[in-house]
Amino acid sequence: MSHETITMVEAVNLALAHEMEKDDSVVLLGEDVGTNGGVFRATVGLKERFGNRRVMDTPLAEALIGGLAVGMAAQGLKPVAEIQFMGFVFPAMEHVICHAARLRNRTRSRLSCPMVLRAPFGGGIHAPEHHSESTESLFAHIPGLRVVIPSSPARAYGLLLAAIRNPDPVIFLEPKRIYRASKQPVEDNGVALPLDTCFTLREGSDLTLISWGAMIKETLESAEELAEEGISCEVIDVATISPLDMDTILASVAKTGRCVIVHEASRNLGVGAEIAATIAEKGLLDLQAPPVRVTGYDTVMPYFRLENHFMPNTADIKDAVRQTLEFV
Amino acid sequence: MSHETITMVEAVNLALAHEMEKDDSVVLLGEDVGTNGGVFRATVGLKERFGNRRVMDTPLAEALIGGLAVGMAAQGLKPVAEIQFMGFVFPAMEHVICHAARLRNRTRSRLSCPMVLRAPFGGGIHAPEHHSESTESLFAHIPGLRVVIPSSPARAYGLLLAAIRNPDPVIFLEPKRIYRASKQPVEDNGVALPLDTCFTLREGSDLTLISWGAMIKETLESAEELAEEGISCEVIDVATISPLDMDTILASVAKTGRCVIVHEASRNLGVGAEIAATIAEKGLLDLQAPPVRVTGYDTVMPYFRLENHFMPNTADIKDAVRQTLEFV
Amino acid sequence: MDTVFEGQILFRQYLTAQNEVSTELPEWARSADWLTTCYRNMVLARTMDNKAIALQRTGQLGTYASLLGSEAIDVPVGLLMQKEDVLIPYYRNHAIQMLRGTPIEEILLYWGGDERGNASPGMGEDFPNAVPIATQAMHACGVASAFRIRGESRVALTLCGDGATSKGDFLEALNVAGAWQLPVVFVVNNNQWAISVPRNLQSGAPTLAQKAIGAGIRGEQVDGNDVIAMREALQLALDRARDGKGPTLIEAISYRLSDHTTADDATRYRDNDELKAAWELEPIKRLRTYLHSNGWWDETQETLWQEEVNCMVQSAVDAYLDTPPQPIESIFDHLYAELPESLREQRDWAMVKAMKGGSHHES
Amino acid sequence: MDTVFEGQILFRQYLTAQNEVSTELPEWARSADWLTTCYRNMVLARTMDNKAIALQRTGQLGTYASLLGSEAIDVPVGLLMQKEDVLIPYYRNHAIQMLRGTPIEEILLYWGGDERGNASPGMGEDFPNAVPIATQAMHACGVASAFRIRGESRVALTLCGDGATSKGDFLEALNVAGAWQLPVVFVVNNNQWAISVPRNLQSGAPTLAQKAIGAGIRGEQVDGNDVIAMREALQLALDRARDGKGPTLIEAISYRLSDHTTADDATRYRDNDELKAAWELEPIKRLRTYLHSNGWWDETQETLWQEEVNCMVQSAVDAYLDTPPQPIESIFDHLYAELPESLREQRDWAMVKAMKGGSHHES
Ligand SMILES: Cc1ncc(C[n+]2csc(CCOP(=O)(O)OP(=O)(O)O)c2C)c(N)n1
Ligand SMILES: Cc1ncc(C[n+]2csc(CCOP(=O)(O)OP(=O)(O)O)c2C)c(N)n1
Ligand SMILES: [Mg+2]
Ligand SMILES: [Mg+2]
Repeated sequence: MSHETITMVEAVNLALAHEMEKDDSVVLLGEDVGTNGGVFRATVGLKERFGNRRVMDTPLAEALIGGLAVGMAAQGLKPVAEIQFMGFVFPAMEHVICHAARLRNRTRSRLSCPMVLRAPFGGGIHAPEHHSESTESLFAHIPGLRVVIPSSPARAYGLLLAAIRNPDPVIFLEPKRIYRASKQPVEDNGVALPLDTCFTLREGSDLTLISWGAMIKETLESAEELAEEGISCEVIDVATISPLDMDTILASVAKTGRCVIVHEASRNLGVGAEIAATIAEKGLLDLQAPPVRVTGYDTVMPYFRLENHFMPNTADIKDAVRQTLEFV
Repeated sequence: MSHETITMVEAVNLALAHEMEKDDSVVLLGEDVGTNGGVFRATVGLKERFGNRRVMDTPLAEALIGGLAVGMAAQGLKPVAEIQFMGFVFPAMEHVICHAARLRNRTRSRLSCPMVLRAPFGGGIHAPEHHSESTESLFAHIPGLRVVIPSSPARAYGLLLAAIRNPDPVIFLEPKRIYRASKQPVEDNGVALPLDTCFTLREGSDLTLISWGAMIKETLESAEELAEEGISCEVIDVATISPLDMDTILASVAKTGRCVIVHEASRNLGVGAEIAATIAEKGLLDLQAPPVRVTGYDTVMPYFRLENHFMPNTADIKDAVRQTLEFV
Repeated sequence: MDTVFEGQILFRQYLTAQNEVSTELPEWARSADWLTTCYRNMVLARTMDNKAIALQRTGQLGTYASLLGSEAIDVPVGLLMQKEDVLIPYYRNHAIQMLRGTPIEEILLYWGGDERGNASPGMGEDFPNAVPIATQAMHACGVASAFRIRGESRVALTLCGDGATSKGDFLEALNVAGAWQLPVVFVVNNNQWAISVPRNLQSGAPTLAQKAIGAGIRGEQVDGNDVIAMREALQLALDRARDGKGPTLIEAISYRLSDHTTADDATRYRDNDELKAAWELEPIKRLRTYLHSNGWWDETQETLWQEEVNCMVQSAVDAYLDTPPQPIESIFDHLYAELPESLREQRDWAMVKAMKGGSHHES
Repeated sequence: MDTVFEGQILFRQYLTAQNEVSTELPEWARSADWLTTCYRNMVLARTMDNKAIALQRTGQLGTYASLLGSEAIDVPVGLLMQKEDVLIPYYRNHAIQMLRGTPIEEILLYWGGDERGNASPGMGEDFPNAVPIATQAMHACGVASAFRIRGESRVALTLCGDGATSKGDFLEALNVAGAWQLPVVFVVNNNQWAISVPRNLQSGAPTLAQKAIGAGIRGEQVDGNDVIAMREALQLALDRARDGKGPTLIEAISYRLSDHTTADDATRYRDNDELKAAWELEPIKRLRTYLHSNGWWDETQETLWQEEVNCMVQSAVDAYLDTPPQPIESIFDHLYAELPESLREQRDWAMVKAMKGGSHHES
């Protein structure tokens, strides 16, 4: 059993290979996923290993990728479809929203749709337009879907295994800014992580920091730096964006009394809105300060020359934490 | 100047006719909008009056409807495109999100996209699957768009005029359950309503009821019935869902100290989430009780035999109000 | 300039509306067997259709899409597909669903606004009706891909209307079917109208079958009121697909003799003379005339069969009307394989509200 | 069975890679004028392209899509379109943009991650680059519709790659262009690859031009390395569109001599022999040989022109590198015609953060 120190994108590859090896019904499809191994190399080597029946380069059409996956999944395959960048997922929305999310419900479970739609997302790699958005919120609003976002190699491995094994459609979003940002030992043991629970990455008593995806990096760094100032932050990686495990979050806020939510997506109706609203609704009496959101602006993601202005950084997070702690 | 008592769908027709008469650059396109006058008759008579160059029955393709509108709008036309039911808008998402919402920003205002995308939406008319959803939230999350929802014939007339005249793309969602639910005198005076402000429909002191679209009906009825119990509710019709006028809402909540948000869409990341989150963030100290949301469930809109279970009704609203008032 | 591609579209017809044989008949059409079976089912389909419309008019069914005028397309499809094949229908294919094993009462249940209408075990692996236009064409390619991946000799057959051929989904599906040589058959019911939009506004192409040419696959045009032509075209397409010889697009020329749905009023946009002319071509009369002229069917049989069919349909209607609604929790229980913890509270509320005294109680 | 449709696709070529005339030359190709202009601009385009790649390699430009191998398609398009026509490009058409009036420094600005690269007044009403594949084909139809609605004699011309022809947008656009007989020209740069996906995996159709047949419009295949063929095909298509005779699809056969973009490494998936063979067909050498053999161009001219072009490009690069970034508030100020009140606070924060000492200050 390998136990290598690998990057997140390698962990994605490892999970795919593991599950394809174990389960013949797992198949891959997407643009450039075959010979090229994906533009980020997430599927590298898999066509060679599992053949072009199971690793399919599709024609250039995202609606088709979504539609094919639905058809395959209804037949009991477990398609893992790649959208090359999340900014190109929109043509597939009709199949995701009207079909994938509903096939089980529509047929009272006669048919189901065990598919995974993977897409790299988020900014920070100086990519062209449409290659940097974070629109997880659009999927999270849709009942019948699961939305999952890993923030480390190990969680990418375990959550992707869980997503593939899950009997329902999962939107699996990979924060590409941290695809290769760090390495971690990941044991290829086939152990999946749960899809219904947030991960508490750091315990703390003064304030709860809530985030996911690439921003976990800045969030953890902020917590570390704040600790040096004597501020104790709990850090929660939401990871399973939808359905959302509010219990873990509410319990943490009940303990700390304060929270800051950090995400890269635009603020208006970003996933932070739901978290803050639910905290207000169910945890109002616990709150010693307003739930604050540190997010991207409600603007279009700027072209890369200005993109760093759009994305929250540790200074922003620490400012928000201090401000929240000063609230009386 | 006519001053007729008309339904909401007639008010839509009146506004379209008014603006087409006044401004040659206003054109209509969509499925069945021509000879048939739209499946709800919103465009009835307009092809006869303005000719088939300005009222275009398109081939059956929503991506095309979105894409054509973007192309026309970039040329300085003011296309008003109809999506037959909001449940069929998804193929047009790429054009709305990647192009309509961005053309001005992308070209630093060299080009712009003064289009309106109209779609009937919402449940309650016992329609087939996909004919009853409320997914306004998906558009409201997208920077660069405006999302507008009228709740009466007069507001439909004034807001649609404003939407057409607005130099940027507007998603104009028409709550079809109240298309013909009531009549109102509407003067065809060409006066537009503002697109950046909520409408306070009823003043009150105990609690703020916040809603939009068809649910305004139940919300107002609830306020009326609660008044008989001695409970004084302020009722705000959000109407301009995005960009959102939080000032009016925050001022009202500052006054009443309590609020209930009512919408038909699913709860998770429905527009109510943003409203509640912002109230918690900016008005925490004003709150005497948690901001409560009365919404559709986080399930697929059921087929019509069960749809009434999905949609909030006056009993639900009144319960939530009473519960909020009892909170101490 | 070199010619780098040449293609053509043929029109298949054997039996004209005037009961003339326009092409030499295939052997099987010279005996009663299949044709009378086909006829019986067409009559059954139309009877079911009439009944459904009547139910809708009396408030006992939701908006309903009539199959009137599609009988010679759908009944052959239903008879010729193998059980192990998969049907990926659109919303006008009740006759096929019935022939493949869905009880009529469950078909009615669907149109009565109840998801259980898509849950009949009789449907096997068939897809439920596709409401979003043309999306099913892609699902068919996904299903066909699954067959190919697993090396199975099965065929995915999907249908759509003329309007649907304008939508990207249909065109992307044709293209992948060609690129991957999938075992799929596309049947376009070209009934000349997409709600109020006539065929000529949908596309500048003189035939819809030639969309196959754009995708590099086989395409042909067929008289969709002629069951003999439909059987020939379908059998060839199904056999080819099953034998790994690739996909086919069949454009079946028919006419929507009904309103688009019961929510539509075609007199607003459609000329009555056109409708009258179309009735002259309609499939049931055409087949009956042929059967009569061969002595394979007579008035007595007609009367007896119509009575039998009426009974079948009526008892299905009774069963449908007797079906109590689903409990409210059903809207939660099929959303995911397992109810997420976060939805438990909402499910509980919903059940409480549906109880006597609750805000959503329906007596 | 009656034939209800017949169609064919012709291949247009005048000048082979061996400098042979394969079809009788048009009159205009017997004089130097247009062809040398064309040649000069092709050299300029390639020089600009090389420079852009060098800038990217040294960290002074973002991911860049090379035009290498498209010169004989794009330069004729740029020369033949009228100023009042509208270009709706994809992301590989820098040469056309330059010829229509966008300064090279603004083209670089775009690839340097700055929206002002789409704002050049030189672009007139032209669309900015389309990043989401094939969406531009529909915008072109919208633009062409606007011309038709206003009764203007203008043409919308749009380009895309071979991969893009698989996407619904392209196919829906062809279809509406046919149904509405729009004044639009579609040019497919079939450079044989869509990133790593070869042409034959994109579609089972032997030509991409035959997608026109599916939509009922004119289509032809052209040698996209032969500027004479490109001019003939384009002029005919533009004239027809302008004269109300309907749309055309031109499939220009070329080869992507570069990596897909600077972020790509084609050696991972592409055979080097194939690339070598493609270089034998490349357009600049072909045209230069023809010009030389007619005595219309010589080595001295070549050297002088290359020097001139180097200067032009270098001064554009200097201007580009000297352009300071936009102020942060620009991301708010072009979002809507007028800043919504609700965004004022965010805009203020953003400005404060960008100031010295702010969390987002960049020195
Ligand atoms: C994506 C989508 N857009 C619009 C509709 C609304 N709609 C339902 S049927 C129909 C016309 C379909 O015409 P056609 O494809 O010819 O099939 P027919 O109903 O005539 O058999 C339309 C526009 C829909 N169901 N889905
Ligand atoms: C909708 C969409 N999907 C995917 C991509 C990513 N992508 C960019 S270019 C490309 C290949 C395009 O190939 P082709 O159309 O042949 O044009 P070429 O680049 O070869 O000129 C892909 C898949 C995109 N930009 N947009
Ligand atoms: Mg039709
Ligand atoms: Mg290409």
